[in-house]
Amino acid sequence: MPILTVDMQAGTLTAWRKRAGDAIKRGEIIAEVETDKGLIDVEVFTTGVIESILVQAGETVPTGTVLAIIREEAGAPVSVTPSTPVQPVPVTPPTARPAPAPPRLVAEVTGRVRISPLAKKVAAELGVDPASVRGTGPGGAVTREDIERAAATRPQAPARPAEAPDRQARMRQLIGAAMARSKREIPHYYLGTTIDMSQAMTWLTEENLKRPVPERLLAGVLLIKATALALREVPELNAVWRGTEAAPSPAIHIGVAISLRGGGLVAPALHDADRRSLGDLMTGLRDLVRRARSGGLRSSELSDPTITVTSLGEQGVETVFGIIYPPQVAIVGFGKVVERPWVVEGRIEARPVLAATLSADHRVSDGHRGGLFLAAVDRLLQEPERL
Amino acid sequence: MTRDEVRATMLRVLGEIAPEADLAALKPDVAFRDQLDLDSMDLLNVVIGLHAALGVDIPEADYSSLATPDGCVDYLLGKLQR
Amino acid sequence: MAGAGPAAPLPPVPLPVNREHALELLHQMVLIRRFEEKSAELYTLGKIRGFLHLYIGEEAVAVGSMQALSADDSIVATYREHGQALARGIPAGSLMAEMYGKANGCSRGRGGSMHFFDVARRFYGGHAIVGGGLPVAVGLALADRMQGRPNVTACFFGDGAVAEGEFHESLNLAALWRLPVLFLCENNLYAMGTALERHQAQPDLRLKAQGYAVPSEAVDGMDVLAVEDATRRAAAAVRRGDGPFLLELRTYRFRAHSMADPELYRAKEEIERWKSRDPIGLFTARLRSQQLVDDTDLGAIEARVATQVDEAVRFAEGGGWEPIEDLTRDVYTPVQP
Amino acid sequence: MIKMSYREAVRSALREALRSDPRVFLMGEDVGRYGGCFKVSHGLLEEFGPERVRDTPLSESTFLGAGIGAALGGMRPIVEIMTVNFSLLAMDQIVNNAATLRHMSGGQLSVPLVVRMATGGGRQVAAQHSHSLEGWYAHIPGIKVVVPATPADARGLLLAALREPDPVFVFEHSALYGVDGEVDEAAAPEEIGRAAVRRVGDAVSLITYGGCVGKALQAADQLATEGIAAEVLDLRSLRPLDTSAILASVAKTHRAVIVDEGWRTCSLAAEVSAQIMEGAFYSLDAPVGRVCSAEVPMPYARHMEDAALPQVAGIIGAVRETLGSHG
Repeated sequence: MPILTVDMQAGTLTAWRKRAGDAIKRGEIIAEVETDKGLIDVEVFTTGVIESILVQAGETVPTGTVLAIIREEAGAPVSVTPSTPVQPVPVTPPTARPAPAPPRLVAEVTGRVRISPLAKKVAAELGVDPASVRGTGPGGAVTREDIERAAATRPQAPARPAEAPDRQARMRQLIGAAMARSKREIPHYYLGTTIDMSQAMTWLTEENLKRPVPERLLAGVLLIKATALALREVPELNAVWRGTEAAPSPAIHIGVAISLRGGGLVAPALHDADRRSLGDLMTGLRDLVRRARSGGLRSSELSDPTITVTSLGEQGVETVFGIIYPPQVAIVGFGKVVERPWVVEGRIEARPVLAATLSADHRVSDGHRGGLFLAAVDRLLQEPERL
Repeated sequence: MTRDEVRATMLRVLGEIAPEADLAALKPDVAFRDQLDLDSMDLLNVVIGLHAALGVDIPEADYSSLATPDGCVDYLLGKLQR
Repeated sequence: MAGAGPAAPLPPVPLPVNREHALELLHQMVLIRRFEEKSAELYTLGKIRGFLHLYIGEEAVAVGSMQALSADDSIVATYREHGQALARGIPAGSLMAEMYGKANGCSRGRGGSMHFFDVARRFYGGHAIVGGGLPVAVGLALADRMQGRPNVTACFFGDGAVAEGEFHESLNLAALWRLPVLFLCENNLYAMGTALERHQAQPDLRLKAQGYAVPSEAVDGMDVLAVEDATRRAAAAVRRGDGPFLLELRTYRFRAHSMADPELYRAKEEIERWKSRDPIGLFTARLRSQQLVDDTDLGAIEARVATQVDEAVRFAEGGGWEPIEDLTRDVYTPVQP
Repeated sequence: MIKMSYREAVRSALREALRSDPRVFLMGEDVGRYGGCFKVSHGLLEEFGPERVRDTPLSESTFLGAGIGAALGGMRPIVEIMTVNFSLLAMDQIVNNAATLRHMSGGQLSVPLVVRMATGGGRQVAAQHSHSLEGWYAHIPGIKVVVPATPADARGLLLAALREPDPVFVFEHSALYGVDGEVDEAAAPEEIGRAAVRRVGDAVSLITYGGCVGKALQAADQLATEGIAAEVLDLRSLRPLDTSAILASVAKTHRAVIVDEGWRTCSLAAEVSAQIMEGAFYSLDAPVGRVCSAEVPMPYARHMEDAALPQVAGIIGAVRETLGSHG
């Protein structure tokens, strides 16, 4: 099927002017085709005899389709077609890459923060000093998200009595804004399960006996490591929301919720929690708590967590359903370890148990995957020695 | 070491952990947890602090005897005399 | 005279010609014919894209008129320019490569079938805006005249262009300033799909020149010798400084306006009638009757042309693509450091 | 340095070019015997003769096309199109030939052509004679566009245009011909593509060209009395635009008002505003302001024409708005 008009993709063969067996000469009209511009005669460019007609009148075929087979006459001046195979391969120029864009002049921003007008407005509203925020926008410019993240996780300097009250109100306001936005934008779903902690607690006691005092472990470290290893099995919970979809994070940084003296909360990251030993995690955790409470946290530690673990057991709370910290997509809660009746092979026993919960972003994962995650945490805590 | 020296050491360690706490008003016979906002991490740090300051080993099992300021000083004195 | 049909056919004028010149004229016409047939084939294979306007049937006009022009004369043509470009001596390979869009094309692949340029041969382009080339031709002639050069600027245009204001403005300005412009109107009776009588109140086009006191003559565009003779006489007058001259070359295109034209506007019989005066057929018959050529000569010409066309296609197939990095090259002249 | 009018400055450049280069010739309607409809080429016919100062028939498309052809043929023509309003008749030759031939011929052809036109309104000559369309020309790759606002630039930019190997279009605002200014007749030709700061300031950048430079300076004077130091940047060329000068000024003042006699929609001012947004986004403390002609065919009645054209008051209002929205 020849290309007969500028942008012809296909044609309808309306009539044959020749039949199989007919002799044809270069330049003769061999058929008629209906194109977007109307009926056009089809010229043949070889001299010979038609062996077979492959496409019947009335059929519509794309350009380049073989319509008939022609046996070229031996003596005839072979129409010196270039090395084109029967199947015409349109000579396509190299894939059209966009031309290199002309270099765009950009004014040097000196003596002022590189910040978008919107971010400047939101910073004013949330009382964040843009100069203190690391920008993730173009050219390192500070964006609205940067301001909001900074606002939500800004470290609470130790409450100096003088400005404690308004610092408290400011803190409340910032956390409120982040939590409101989280509730507004993130469709949370909640799952809970009860985990038998007897294996873990027994192992912990024996382990601490072997360890010198400074290297002693807390139960929280076991919960963090179990969470980290379980995330390897359900990675979509360990991700960051990018506005339209979640980007799973290659690394597992567990944000540990640390309450601050006199109210307020921060959740700095324990980096690569899945790859660190319990002892190393413990040292990391103690350092984070100490610096959180003395106002020495780095802003990167605050913006790095890929998921958060909150544990309110200390305060006597049995079950806590957390609110996800944007841009994370899940938060794991651990309640108090309490003695509870537990059925073991039909008998009732007293067992130390705790309530583990998961709040997760339904845009990213669903209950089924959340359930798998909690089951993995439970399983991992039954073999504490392997954490 | 005298009782007062042990008590002073204890208060110093507590002060590092909870700088904002009003240690002067500490009631000797009321549990730390009920007077100060300390969690398990704080208590661990107190134990580590005392261990470093006084060189005494404090097994987890003995934590209950450290619950109140006086109980803690008595326990530490007992450890030191042995 | 109002509403007269196409002007009365012109009496054939037996003109003498020597054998060597006859063979050269015939070879050039056959080259154009086969080159155009190959172009049509390559278009159906998708190798040539966009618009393609074939010159088949009008070969005598390009070949005949080009004989009267020197290497220093300038040519301005239209989008149906393959005949003029080949007759002017631009290598068939660089024209084919241009239609492939290749960088070894005569315009680096930038112009395609409608925009051939070869400044060494003073071929100032195919112009695709109907009538757009006429003012440029007037300017080229003005430059020659102001620099004392005895050159002629030959400006080809179709019967459609006479409806454009620039035709009238150009004739007037050239006549007013006595500029050496040779206006060559290829009247093939159709402005795309509109027959001459349906777009000109006065279809006898040569008469239009009288409005600007420009001498003009109608020529049988199917007779290569008649075209050559008329162009030589007109070019001589222009070169003498008598001012512009207009030739109306009456011809006919045997193929559609362009590759995408179903030709609903003209009858098959009319096409066949004009094919009976095929410029190659007419000339070959005359040469045979004067025993100036025989079958071996014709066979030799066909074979030589077949090789030329085949080499042209090979040259185009072998050409490379212009690098995309060169997209903005030549928008402006690079600043000499 | 001597004081002369804008018109005399252009004539001085024309005379200098005609004397120094035999390839140069002037072509246009009434440029010879009549001395030019704005009296620019007065006296040149007597000095250089009819071959080099050519009155043309009213055939803008053809005598501009002839200018292109003569340039291809080795001449350096200066084509005068009386006003930008009549250049619409020659747009095909300008866009499809002058701007295109070099690129489309793969670099073979060069079109060293200068085209001069009067532009702008304000003389009560109504809609068909009052257009300001230089912005259209600034859209076309392959040509350059200069807009001299002072007698010195009228001479300097014309001589610079005559050294360019590609087509250059010179727009002379019709209200400027009678304006006087200092001109150094020995000065070297200006550089095309360089803007000029006509008044230094730090509060806002008034970016303008041609006929509006005077109005911007008057606005700046008035603003100065209120302690607002407005910087006035004369673009001098619309293609190429001196983007670095624009961005440097805005990076300093953090505010910009563009004054352009063209109609606001798709105007030259729109392009300058887009470049500021792209290049100085993080330096802006307020949206870019634009003061352009009202989108209306220019009315004849004086009070109506004045209302349509950009005026000093409008410029001051726009500056206040950029400062106001700072609060």
